[in-house]
Amino acid sequence: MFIGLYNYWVVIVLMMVGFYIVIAHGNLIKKIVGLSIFQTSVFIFYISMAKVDGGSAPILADEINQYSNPLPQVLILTAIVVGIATTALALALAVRIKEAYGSIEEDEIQKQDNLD
Amino acid sequence: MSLSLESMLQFSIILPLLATIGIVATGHKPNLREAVTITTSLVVLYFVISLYQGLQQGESISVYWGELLPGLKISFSIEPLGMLFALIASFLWLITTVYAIGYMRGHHEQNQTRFYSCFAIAISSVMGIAFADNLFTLFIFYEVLTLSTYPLVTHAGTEDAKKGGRVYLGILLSTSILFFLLAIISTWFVAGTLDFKQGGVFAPDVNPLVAGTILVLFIFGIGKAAIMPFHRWLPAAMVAPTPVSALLHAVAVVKAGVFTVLKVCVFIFGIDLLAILPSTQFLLYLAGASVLLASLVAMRQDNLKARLAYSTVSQLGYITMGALMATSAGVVGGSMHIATHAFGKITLFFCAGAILVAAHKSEISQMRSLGRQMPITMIAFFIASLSIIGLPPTGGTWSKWYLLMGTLESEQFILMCILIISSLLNIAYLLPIPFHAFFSGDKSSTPDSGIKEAPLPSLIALSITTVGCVILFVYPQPLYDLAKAILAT
Amino acid sequence: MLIAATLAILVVMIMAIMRVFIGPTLYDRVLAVNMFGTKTVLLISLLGFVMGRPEFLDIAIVYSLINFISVIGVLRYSDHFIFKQSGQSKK
Amino acid sequence: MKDLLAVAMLLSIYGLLSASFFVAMDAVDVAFTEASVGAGISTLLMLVAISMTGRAEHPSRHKPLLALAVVIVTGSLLIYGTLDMPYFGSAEAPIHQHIAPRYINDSMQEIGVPNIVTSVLASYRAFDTFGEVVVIFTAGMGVLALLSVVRRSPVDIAKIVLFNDAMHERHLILRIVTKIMIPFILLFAFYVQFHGDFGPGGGFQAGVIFASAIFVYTMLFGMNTARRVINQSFIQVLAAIGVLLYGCVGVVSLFNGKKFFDYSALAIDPVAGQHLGILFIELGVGLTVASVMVIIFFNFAGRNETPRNSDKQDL
Amino acid sequence: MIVHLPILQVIIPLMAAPLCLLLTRPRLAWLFSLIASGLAFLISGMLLQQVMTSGTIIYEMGGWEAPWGIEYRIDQLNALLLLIISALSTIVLFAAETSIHKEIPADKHTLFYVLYLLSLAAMLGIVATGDAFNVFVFLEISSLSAYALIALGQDRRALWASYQYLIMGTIGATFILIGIGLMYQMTGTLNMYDLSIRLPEVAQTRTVFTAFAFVIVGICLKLAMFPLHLWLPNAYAYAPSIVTAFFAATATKVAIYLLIRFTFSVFGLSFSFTHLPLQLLFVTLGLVGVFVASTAAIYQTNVKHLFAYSSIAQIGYMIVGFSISTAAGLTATLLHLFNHALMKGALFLALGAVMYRIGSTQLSNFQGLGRQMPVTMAAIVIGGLSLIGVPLTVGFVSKWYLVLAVIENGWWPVAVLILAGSLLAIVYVWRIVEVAYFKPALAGTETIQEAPLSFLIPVWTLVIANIYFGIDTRLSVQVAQAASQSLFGVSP
Amino acid sequence: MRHTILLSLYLAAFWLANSGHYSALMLSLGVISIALVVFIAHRMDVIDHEAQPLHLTLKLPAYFAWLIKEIFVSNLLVVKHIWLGNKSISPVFMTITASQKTELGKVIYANSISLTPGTVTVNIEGDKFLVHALLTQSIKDLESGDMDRRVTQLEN
Amino acid sequence: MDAFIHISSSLFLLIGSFLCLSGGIGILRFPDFYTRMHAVGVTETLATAMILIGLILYNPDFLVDVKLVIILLMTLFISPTAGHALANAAMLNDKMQKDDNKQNSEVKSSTS
Repeated sequence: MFIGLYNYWVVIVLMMVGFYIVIAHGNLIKKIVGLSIFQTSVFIFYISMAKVDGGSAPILADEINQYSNPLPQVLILTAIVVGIATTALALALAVRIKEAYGSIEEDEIQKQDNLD
Repeated sequence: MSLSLESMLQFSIILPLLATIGIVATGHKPNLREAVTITTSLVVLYFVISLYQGLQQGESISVYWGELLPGLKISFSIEPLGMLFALIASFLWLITTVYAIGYMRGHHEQNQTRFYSCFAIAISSVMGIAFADNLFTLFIFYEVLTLSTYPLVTHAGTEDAKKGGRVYLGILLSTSILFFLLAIISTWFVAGTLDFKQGGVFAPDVNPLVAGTILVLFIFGIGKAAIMPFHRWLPAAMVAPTPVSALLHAVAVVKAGVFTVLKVCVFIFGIDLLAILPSTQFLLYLAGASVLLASLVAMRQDNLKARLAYSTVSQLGYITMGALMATSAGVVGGSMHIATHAFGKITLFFCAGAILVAAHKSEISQMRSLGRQMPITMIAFFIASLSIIGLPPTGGTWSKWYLLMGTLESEQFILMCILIISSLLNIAYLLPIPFHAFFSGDKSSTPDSGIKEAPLPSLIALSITTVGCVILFVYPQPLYDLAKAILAT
Repeated sequence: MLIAATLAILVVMIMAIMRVFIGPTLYDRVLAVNMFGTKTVLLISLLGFVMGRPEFLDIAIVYSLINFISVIGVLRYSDHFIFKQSGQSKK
Repeated sequence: MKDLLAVAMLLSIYGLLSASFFVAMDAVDVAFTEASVGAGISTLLMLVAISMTGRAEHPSRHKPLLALAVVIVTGSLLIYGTLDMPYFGSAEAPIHQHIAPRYINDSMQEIGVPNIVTSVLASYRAFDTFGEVVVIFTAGMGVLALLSVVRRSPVDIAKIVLFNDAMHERHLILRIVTKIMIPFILLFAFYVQFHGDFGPGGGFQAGVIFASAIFVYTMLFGMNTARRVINQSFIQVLAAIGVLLYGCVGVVSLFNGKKFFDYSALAIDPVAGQHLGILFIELGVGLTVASVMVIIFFNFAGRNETPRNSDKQDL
Repeated sequence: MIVHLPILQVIIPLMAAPLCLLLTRPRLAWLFSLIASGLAFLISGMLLQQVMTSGTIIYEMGGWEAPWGIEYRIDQLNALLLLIISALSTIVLFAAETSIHKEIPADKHTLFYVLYLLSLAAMLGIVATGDAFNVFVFLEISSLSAYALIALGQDRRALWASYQYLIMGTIGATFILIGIGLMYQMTGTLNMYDLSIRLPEVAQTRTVFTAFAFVIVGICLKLAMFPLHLWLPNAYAYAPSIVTAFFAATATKVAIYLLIRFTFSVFGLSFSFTHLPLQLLFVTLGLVGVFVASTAAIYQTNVKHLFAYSSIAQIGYMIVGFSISTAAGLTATLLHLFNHALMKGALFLALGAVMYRIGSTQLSNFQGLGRQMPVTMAAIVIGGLSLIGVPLTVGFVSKWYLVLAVIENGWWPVAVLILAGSLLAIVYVWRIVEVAYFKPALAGTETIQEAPLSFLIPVWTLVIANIYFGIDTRLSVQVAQAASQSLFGVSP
Repeated sequence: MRHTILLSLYLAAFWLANSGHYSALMLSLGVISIALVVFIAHRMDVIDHEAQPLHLTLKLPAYFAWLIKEIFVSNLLVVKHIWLGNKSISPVFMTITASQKTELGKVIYANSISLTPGTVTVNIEGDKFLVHALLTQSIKDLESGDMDRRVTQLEN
Repeated sequence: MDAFIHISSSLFLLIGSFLCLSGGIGILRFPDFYTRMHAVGVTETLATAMILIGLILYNPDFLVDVKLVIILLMTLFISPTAGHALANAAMLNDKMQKDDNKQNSEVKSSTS
């Protein structure tokens, strides 16, 4: 569908959007969203590596002799799980932080911490 | 006893450590505790004297404990300079302990157990320094000495004491880590060995710039030698009780410093190499400046202990100068001065302490007419002052003489002038104290003050050291022989 | 024809995303997401055919399930806000 | 976007989109997972969390210039890095030349499973997958450690606020439709579990689908009902058993004198052994994933119903 | 079973974790984890011995040979790290039962042990594996369990610290993932050994350069190398004491290991240090880190914070040693790795004891502790001396080697700066000593007693190790030298 | 019990239709799975006449046919109005009354309303349905009760 | 026969696409939430059905067809339910806002 490296660049832009959200936003939930986008973009990046022109999904079938690379897919399966695990834990933390501080804004939490 | 000399050497280091345990264990019974201390110091003195005799008979004694890092041994041996130092230290430990018993009890000090145990550790490390066979061993004990004396300096636990302790530890540890350790590592790197060797360890063709830098690092790094500008710790440590000051000034710390300087100059660089290094000159003048400046500062101090402290800084400058002059007379003078200054200064401090305990006076201006109440103390003070100044009939005469000879030998006339001027300054700041004590002040105030002499142990101690000062004048031969032997072996 | 249909679906998906961004209410967004989800189901089915491996329709089934679940989720937890708010207002 | 719910919606769309992309890139297994996880579970969790933390974002005051700079530098570096990369889809790229050919050509003889992804996942790189299971187990334990609430007294339970209770009374349509659907979703999960060898799917996806059936049930009928159906401590045990099952397959091969995870030790015929091993470890994966997902969800939702007035700080 | 040692090393604590969950009685769980950790320690000792005598051990998972399957590849470096981690974990765990009693609610004790075991297993897994992607997976296990463990701290700031760590850690891990992806794309392999063979062919490409940058930055985030250290102090300060002791002693070590592994083994020395101005960068960052962190440590009012900053400073030393990129420098780093684990383990464990008795680690609460808890305070003092680098402690040994390596390379100013850094250590250590020994005890603290034996035994085990390895350095130096030489011998 | 058996049959059909692999292993796994699902469903208490409306089975096809026709027609209507634009529509809320007795019947009715584009059931309270319509015309058609009647017939 | 099936499948797909597009335009064009819902209804019922039927005709493989049918049934089953649920929630929300549009900070900021 795309030619050359162009699609990698799209992925990189997506990645950077996620990355930006993580480091620039002060809301804890939004940071987690950013993290999620960041990670998912990396997954896309891996999966694009695996694609072979004219290839097919790596599930063996007759009359097909060109398959895409299964290895990155395996890796990303694992990575997705890691991603959801991280998200779950981060959300749990955010919930606890809300309970403890009454806020999920970075600067307000920071302010409260500086007080004690 | 049938102990071999080797084991005696080891025991003289280990015994004080073991004594620490005994002291802690008997901490709640002061008499027993002090008995332990005195017994140990007697035994150690016995060992050291036996070792001295062994050395006299030409036996070579060395002990090897192990290798810390590959090539870095912990080992000990005996040579004249170390012997000299060990003799002074072990003897004065005994005296100081006796004195301390009187002082500490008279002054109702807290934490006496901590005091005695740290004191014992300090002595142990002094022995280690004295007998160290290489720079590395020396360095280890040097650091232990610093750390073990820290609690002594901050003994009082007051804000002042803590501040003093901070300066003390700060300067000593930082110079030793920053410069001394660096110098050691550099030496190890350049020369490949750290063993003390007659004539030095550096190859003759060593780059003079590198060796010169290392020398500067050494002299700066040995903060215990109190060369300006790294002398601040000494006055700061004045907050400590008097026996501690005695320990710092006479027995252990500063002596360890100048001893190390001498060791490094003679056995790491060797006086031949030292003479041609470009930085030697610079350091000599630094030491000279240190001598003069400290004397001048001392004149302006009203606190007796502070004045004595600056006096020490100045006297240490002599020894460093002697070492750096790179002549045999200089080395002999320097090493003899270790001994004579030790006796002189310890007496002075004992006196200061005695005055403090008996009359509760620490400022010089308050000491007028004390001579009548405390005649023995004040006479001792007078004699010790003479020794520091370098006048007969005291031991100080000889060491000053050899130092002057050294300046002549190396044709350092400026330094000679410095020596003479500073001796005059010594007179100016030391002698007025006993003079005023005996001959001035209003006589009316004397009857009601009720001041008596210091407690007996203190008095005994200071008498012994005063006698020591005189004996060193009358009978300097053993001392001279030892000093002379340093370069000979 | 398959490709044309795929493209059409893609266009509709873009429209849905636009609606998600425009809003204005949460429910508009949820609606658009829901629609997006069903369109994804179609897209996946079509893609399978376009690429000649139509046997992977399980994915599409999962999609429609997930879609359902997330709508219920939104409902459940937006209810939450409504109630929380009413609870506040009644105090 | 200041409304976090809307952000969560967008994230869900992103998940769906990337999953479609994965299908286009031939990565059906990944698409399967991403669909259920990216669009499903993580959105759901996010919703629950937002329901507890509030949905409005306050305007932030700090300047994002530094962040922007960091992002631009990172992005430029990455783009710079792509310049020497093999072109997209090129079959000559090193990744298609070095290791993958063996997987594609020989896995059928060596393992006997048509889905190459499954054979790589479950046999060649079984240890990675074991790590994956442990990751999810760890997350479950972490959430448990963070959110689990000490058992409350009946008085406290009575105080639980209304909105956390069942909603099936009010939502007639939802109730009936869900009741009809749940058994099929469950069975579909089992189907995915056991057909991972032949098509996309496997333990992980199955676990997620299974768990989502429970989620729907919980959301509709309320936590208290769900707790009656699924015992909390039992599900924790199940999670542990899943991991252990996976690990034990490896240990059994150890005791048979083979290397860890060498399934050929499990049966006389190596290929059959491989097949059996994959079956078991997929089961372990499914068990752990399903139970951990349920644990996570229960703890989030259960936290929600903590009585509002008391014990907020100290837990 | 001897051939299976590499896998048993990891799998025993890993499998013990879910088993531990099944034991509901906390005391039982503790005993069980102690046994598991002890077994791991035993195995790591055997592994080290095996490696030292017969060289690298290779263990192929599932019987699939290396680039296709995952392999464990244990050489001297890994073996040393394995030993450090499992040993420290066992010692620290010994005190856990007493410590968490006061710091963690009772119903979470079992979970604590589960997470602890997971964390331990994951660290062992990171170190043992020879596969780049497997590193990522285990890195995540260790990170996730770390986040949870840190968040178990009593203070609410523990939560915030954990969250920040999570964000930073995940960014770091994702960077590593990107880096691994790029490497994989250029070489087609994930096995580290295979990578080291295939990377030189494509070493000149921009992609490999980028891969390198991402991997290194990612690791440095995990490593808390200055200036990426911001997450560390709070995380260490508010975590439960046991967790702090365990992580301070091991977690950063693992990151250092990764750094060494990737730069020296995978990318190779010539790539890492000749094409790039990396040496200069690392030396500068390392030294600046030493100074900034030490200075920050001086101004802390919480002792845990203080030692956390000190950890960052110590990491700076390791980075300097690493950046010399000679066998001597690496030896110094490895030695310091080992030694720092001993010091920080002892210090933080002792702090745990203080926490147990007085419930706080604020410096102001240390007043008079020298008299009330003499044995514990003595341990802190000795640990502090070791941190400064006083002779006869391990700190001296590593500093000696570090300075020697720096001088060997002709970097005199660096040597001076390294030593100057120790001076700052004196200042912050001495602040504690002064407060503890020379200030009167606070009113109302007369009842404070010495810490229980379950603390004192592990603390003093570590303290004695501090002194023992400061005097008898044969073992540590020999292993460190063997490891660094093997790295320099193997790497192309 | 009837419902359980029926559910098992449905599930079996579902499995067989999906599976495509009819080896002994797979079939036995299928049996086990179904058993498990039925067990869980039982625990969840979701097996009853609401969920398994077997009594409707016979009548449903006819209804569906009619419904599909309705869907078709209303779709075209809505599409027409989409293209005609906003002016052509006349959105309205209206409450209508449903005559079904069972809840299941109401659900079928409500869903049928929603399924035909142009009208959506918004709320159910008792037998009052709140319906939103795109066109007033559509609501008229609903009120005429054709659909209501058919669903009620289904019920009986 | 083949040609006929092929053409009819194409036809179904075409109609489906057209309906889909119409729905898409509707969701953008209609003025408020409830009306948009109807537009979505179009895409989810007939459009989906058309496309899926087109696909069924396109592919003769039994297993695939069965799955397509399942998808179709599920869509028809779920979409009205979801639509109803959404509408219900929106209505409740509206009602709530009317009840108290004084101090409802949270929801308002998000919906405005």
